[in-house]
Amino acid sequence: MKRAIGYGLFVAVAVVALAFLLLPIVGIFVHTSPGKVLGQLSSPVVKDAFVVTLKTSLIAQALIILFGTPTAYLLATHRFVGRSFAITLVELPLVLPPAVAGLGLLAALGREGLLGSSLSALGVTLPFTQSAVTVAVAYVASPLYIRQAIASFEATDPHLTAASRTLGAGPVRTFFRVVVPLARGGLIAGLALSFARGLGEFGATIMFAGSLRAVTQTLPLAIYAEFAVNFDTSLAMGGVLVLISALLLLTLRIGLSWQRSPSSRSPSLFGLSSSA
Amino acid sequence: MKRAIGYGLFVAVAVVALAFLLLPIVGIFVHTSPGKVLGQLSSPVVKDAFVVTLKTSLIAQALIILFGTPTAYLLATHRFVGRSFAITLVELPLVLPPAVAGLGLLAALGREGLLGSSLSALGVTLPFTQSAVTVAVAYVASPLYIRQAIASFEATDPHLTAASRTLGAGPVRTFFRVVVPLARGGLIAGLALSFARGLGEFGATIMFAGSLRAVTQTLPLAIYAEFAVNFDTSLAMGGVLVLISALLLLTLRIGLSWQRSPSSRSPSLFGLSSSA
Amino acid sequence: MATLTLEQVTVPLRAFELRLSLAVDSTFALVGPSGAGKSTVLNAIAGLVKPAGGAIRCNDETWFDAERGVSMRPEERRVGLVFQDYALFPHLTVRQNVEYARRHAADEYLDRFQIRHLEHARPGSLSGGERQRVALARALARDPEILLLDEPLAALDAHTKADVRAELQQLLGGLEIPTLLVTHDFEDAAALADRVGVLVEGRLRQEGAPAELVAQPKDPFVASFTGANLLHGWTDGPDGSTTAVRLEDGTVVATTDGGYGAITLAVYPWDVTVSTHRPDDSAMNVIAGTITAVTELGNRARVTIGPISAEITVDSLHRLGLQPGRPAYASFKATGTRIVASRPPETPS
Amino acid sequence: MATLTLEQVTVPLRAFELRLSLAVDSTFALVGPSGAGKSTVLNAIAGLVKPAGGAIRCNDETWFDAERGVSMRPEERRVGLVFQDYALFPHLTVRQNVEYARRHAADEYLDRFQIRHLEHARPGSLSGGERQRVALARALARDPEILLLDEPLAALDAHTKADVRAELQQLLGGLEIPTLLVTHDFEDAAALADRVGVLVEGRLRQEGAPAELVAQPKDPFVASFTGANLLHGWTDGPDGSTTAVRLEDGTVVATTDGGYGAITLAVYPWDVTVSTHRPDDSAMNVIAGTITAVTELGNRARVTIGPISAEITVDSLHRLGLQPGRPAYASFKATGTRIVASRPPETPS
Amino acid sequence: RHAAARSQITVYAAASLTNVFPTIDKTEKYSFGGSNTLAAQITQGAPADVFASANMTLPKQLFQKALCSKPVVFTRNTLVIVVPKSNSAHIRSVYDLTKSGVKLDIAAPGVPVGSYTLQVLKNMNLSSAVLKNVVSQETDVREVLAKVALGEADAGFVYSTDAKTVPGKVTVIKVPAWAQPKVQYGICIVSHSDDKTDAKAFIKHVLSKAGQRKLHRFGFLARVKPTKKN
Ligand SMILES: Nc1ncnc2c1ncn2[C@@H]1O[C@H](COP(=O)(O)OP(=O)(O)OP(=O)(O)O)[C@@H](O)[C@H]1O
Ligand SMILES: Nc1ncnc2c1ncn2[C@@H]1O[C@H](COP(=O)(O)OP(=O)(O)OP(=O)(O)O)[C@@H](O)[C@H]1O
Ligand SMILES: [Mg+2]
Ligand SMILES: [Mg+2]
Repeated sequence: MKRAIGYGLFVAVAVVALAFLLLPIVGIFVHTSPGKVLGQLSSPVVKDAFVVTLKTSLIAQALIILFGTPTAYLLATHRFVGRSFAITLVELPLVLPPAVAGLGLLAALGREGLLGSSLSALGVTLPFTQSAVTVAVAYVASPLYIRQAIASFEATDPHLTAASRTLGAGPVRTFFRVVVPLARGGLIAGLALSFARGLGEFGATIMFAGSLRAVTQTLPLAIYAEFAVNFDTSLAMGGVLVLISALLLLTLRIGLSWQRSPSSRSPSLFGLSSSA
Repeated sequence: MKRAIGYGLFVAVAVVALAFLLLPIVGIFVHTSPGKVLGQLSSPVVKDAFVVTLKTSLIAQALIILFGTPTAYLLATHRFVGRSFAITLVELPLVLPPAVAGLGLLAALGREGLLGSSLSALGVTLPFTQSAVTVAVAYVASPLYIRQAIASFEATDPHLTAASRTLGAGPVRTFFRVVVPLARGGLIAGLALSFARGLGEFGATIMFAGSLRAVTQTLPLAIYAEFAVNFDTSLAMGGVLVLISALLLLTLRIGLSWQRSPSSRSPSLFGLSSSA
Repeated sequence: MATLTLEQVTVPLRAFELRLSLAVDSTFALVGPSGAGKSTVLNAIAGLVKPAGGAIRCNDETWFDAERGVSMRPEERRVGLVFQDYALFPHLTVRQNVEYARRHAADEYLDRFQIRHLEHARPGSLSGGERQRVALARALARDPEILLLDEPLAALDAHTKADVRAELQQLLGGLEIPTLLVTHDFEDAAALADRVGVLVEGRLRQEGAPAELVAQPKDPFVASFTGANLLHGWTDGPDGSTTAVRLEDGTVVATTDGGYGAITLAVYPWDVTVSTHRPDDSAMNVIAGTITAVTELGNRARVTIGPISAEITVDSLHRLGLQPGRPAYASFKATGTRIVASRPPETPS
Repeated sequence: MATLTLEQVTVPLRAFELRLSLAVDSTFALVGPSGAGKSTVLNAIAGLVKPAGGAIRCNDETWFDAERGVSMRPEERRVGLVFQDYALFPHLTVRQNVEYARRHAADEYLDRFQIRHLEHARPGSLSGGERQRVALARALARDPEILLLDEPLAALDAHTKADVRAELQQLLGGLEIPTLLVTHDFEDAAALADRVGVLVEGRLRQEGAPAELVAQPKDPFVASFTGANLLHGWTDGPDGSTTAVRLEDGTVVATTDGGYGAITLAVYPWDVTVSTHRPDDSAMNVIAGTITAVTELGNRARVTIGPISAEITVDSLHRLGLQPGRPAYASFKATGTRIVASRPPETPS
Repeated sequence: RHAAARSQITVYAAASLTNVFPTIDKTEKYSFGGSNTLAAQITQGAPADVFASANMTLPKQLFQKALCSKPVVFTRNTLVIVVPKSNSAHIRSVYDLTKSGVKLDIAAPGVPVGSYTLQVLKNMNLSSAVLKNVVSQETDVREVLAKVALGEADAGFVYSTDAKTVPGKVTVIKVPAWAQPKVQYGICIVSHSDDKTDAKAFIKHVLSKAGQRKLHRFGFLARVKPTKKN
């Protein structure tokens, strides 16, 4: 039947798409052999890089949450002149080739940058420190969190915030007691993406923070450095990164879907197209 | 009052966040002067790179729409074993440092890659061709579109698809006549992000496609090549990229919000927090 | 006219199982509380939900048969399903909605449902009644063999509901296809359908003409659904032609129905009279209490005294000076009561 | 008891402007069709919408005054607002919802509203009636000076609505704070409130006790809202004690009200009788036509004949054998009619 | 100062020195990367003490901006052609690179190895004949090597020291000595270093016999005493 063919085409296209996305990852593992990948887990360079990556990523994500959440909330709930510009601004770090972003960060926060003298007056030098890694990661990864947070905040029922206000809670208490708990699922999903992006960050980091083992050398930088020595090892390290990130994303996803399931929509209509 | 302070803090935090996101871009423009940026627009290298970028990006986004949309739809509407894995798979390209992604693509689709012999049997060699740029961009940018598409499809009212079915439309007609038009806003937003990400793509492209002027050299590759020669010129080219992307994102956003406004939620409750 | 039959259609739901046999050949209303499985029945018929067992046939065509492994897809079954929220396509105009099924020229239906003047409007800008007309037109333009209406009046405000109900009543009278409608309002069911079935937790409790259900409710649920007061009490069994029932507050009332043990009596408000002095008539059952609520509407008023509501005229209300807080007596005849549930006492074993 | 006053409160809305003066000191119901601005009034009082002009005062405290530039924030106004969809916090338990305002220990309210046993449940698993009780408890635990109820009964199904309405009736009677409730159902308004205001397109059309509105509707809208039939016609003016009105179908009816030009007559269904032969009584207005709909409920039946509905007993219905399609006569006295609108003819200039 | 009390210095060194420098002095902190990137970072104030570049141009530029001391040549390298082990394009010498259809990968002209490549071809008068076969101009010599090692490119110009890092994957084809460019590695002390003594000591160590021996073992050529002209 014509319709069955149409539907089959859908499935076929999806299979091709997923296969395409899977292939490079399989490629990495086949090229290096899973054994080598696991072997890398115990290499001291990888360990150092992993510690740096984790530390800077966690701080960067904390900063993203801390600063990104209120920003997203204000952008989601207010209509003001220039709102479109502000949202575009939030998205721009995604567009910039990371190396250019790194140069931009240098131009802004470097010694000779816009704020360089102000910063050094305060005794702060950012570039080429571990803080610089954090800043680079935060800059590059933030759009993914903020975008998703804006969407989640826009989707929270305005009646609930209104109810909170009439019950005597000010905007801040309302935000923490009502808005954030309700948007939680979306915020965590956004954070997962932003975290993932941060883990893989390379270009901005090498420009703004350099690559110094145990100080600023994150896993992607270590992979790059190793690439100059032995690119089989570097591919194996890439495999490590894939493993860690996939595990992280999966854990988040499964944890979330498990929590969300009770309130999820009735499965009856979802089941519909699969039975067809 | 305590509450007013809390709210003010919110605004302050948001201002800091937006300033942080704005700074590197201002940095780029200040460092090079807007005049230089505009001057770059007429440089033949930039022109060539721009043509390559635009051509490959457009094809890549077309492919992403073509393959990503059905994939997202199936992932959004079906609950099956391994769905979490499939969604994680869709997100992984975001995690991979782009250079590793490029190596993965080589390992998968290169001459000596997993599918290399099959491809060359078909007379296809990907690396070093413009098609390779397209593939690299599609690989790296697709998660942003597919994720957003999944979210949009999940949000379409299942009653409307059910209604379409009982009115005699099969799943495919339902998809095109009901699901896609309803998810349109979300799909376009996702495409904007994915397009933006594709414009800035560097690492995967240089690995998988190389960099040859007027063939595979995109704007970010040209910027990088110029970086080795003249730091300032390369920053100016970065400014060009920022300008183009920002213009593109803004156009999309304003176009969309203009179309969406009639069906948007009542502004009364939105106005609430701003009046507080 | 065509016939739709459901034979032991079984759908496992979250808290219970829906299991239902039904034959629809004119206008049938399925009433029941929220969550009873009413929408699930319609979805099963339309093919949107796949039952675990049973069969669904329409005019000798088998739409679903678990044993024979038949399950036609929704688009292959000729049903006209009108959703509770109407499910109009918001991105299409009224005309495009009606034309969606591509079976008939839209014009006929636009005219018939008097929505021609709205043909270029989008559903978002229509009133509830207009939306319903569009949804009906769209469903009928699909040329269905059976019409399914899910809560056709629930989305309307009271003001338009009366009009739309009257409209719908006329329309259903003129249709030549069987109609199965779902509602949680017995009054609407009675207004629109020839036969009514009461569905509770997936099972059909009682089926019959609306008047039958009012006259002979089989259980307390059906009784309260049709508007009766329910009185819970205890009896030692019939004594002559009547049965004496001791209510929870100690009052003893008589009923002409027979029963034994813990029982529930149904009394309709219009069979209850109210007075400010205890009536002398010994044939009457009397419940004394304080008036807790008085609602006037038009020339009628509803007065609630303890466990029972009475419907009286506004004239009587004013004449007797009935007001919340005042003591009053509600009285009703033994013949006006019906035992709708009885559970014999457990014999110690 | 406290008093809430609205003085020329003005809110520009999409299609019209809301402008309203109101004093609430007991229980006041604002009724009106969907989109009339009812919720906007409540939102303005609660501080969720900022009016463009006017003033809102509660017990000498000024909550809003456009001229003096006063506008207290929602959290500073002591209002208990119960939203139409109840707006319970889905992520908090019943107890946490009730404790949200942190003014009073939740226990008192959990007990008073009989929701103690639900204290650990989340709103998602509650029935409509339970949700409403939680919403009320939450609003009252905030210790408000005024209670605002937005469509307190609209989210309920017919089955539970009667119970909840009775409950609410008792509750409002016992409260010591003024209550403003909003509904689109006149019957609910009459049941719950002492005074009713009819709001249409942002303006108060009429205000008074429910019975007053039924007895003396000021315009066709109020009349139809209170349940009257509306008959449109034309008259040359009163002739003696009555006015002859020629209806659209040519029938001439008499009314004891006076008017001139195009007029609208209101006739309540309970003032209309039905017969199968033209009544002889010349004092009666008679409309002849075909029965288009018959709805039975309990011992009453509603019969629609052409433009008019009559409410008669089921006994009469059966006795007369009234059925859709049969010819019948609807008759009503001249004193049973009210002219609710009249527009004098335009004089050519 | 005692050697024991010596503090760790930070050495910014060209990627091709990744393997050898830690064998010369394993106590220091190293940051290896493209010479261009490192130079840019030093310009931006990166906390480097020593800069070891894969050419002389970059350190000279820094010197002119007073960002580092006058650079000295500390080693030399040679350019070679690498082809995949399979060598499906049958390349045996530089001259085979002119065959049509050969996929030649080189570094971009802005990268040191890229400009050396162009110089070799110019020296051999093969510029136009060979450059028509260029399929890509990489931003880093490692990318050239990777693509040859993975068999994607048929040939590429890299440093001989690079070729040694992928043993068994590529075959090295020598470029005639007469055509070799002067591949000189320059080293200098970064001006804003706050440990110039140790930086000087490190450079001395690299220039010492022991240091030069280590470099030689990894395929680097002995430094030639810089001419007075430089
Ligand atoms: N696919 C499903 N799987 C399990 N349970 C379901 C499914 N769909 C619905 N239910 C549950 O089955 C019950 C019946 O749902 P249904 O929608 O048929 O009720 P309803 O009678 O139409 O109620 P309402 O009047 O509220 O519309 C509900 O308790 C619902 O939660
Ligand atoms: N902030 C606003 N700006 C402009 N128009 C608005 C705004 N909020 C609501 N409206 C419009 O004002 C009108 C009144 O809205 P409101 O919600 O007060 O009506 P309502 O009487 O409560 O109706 P319902 O019974 O449907 O709840 C509607 O037509 C609505 O579209
Ligand atoms: Mg339902
Ligand atoms: Mg409202």
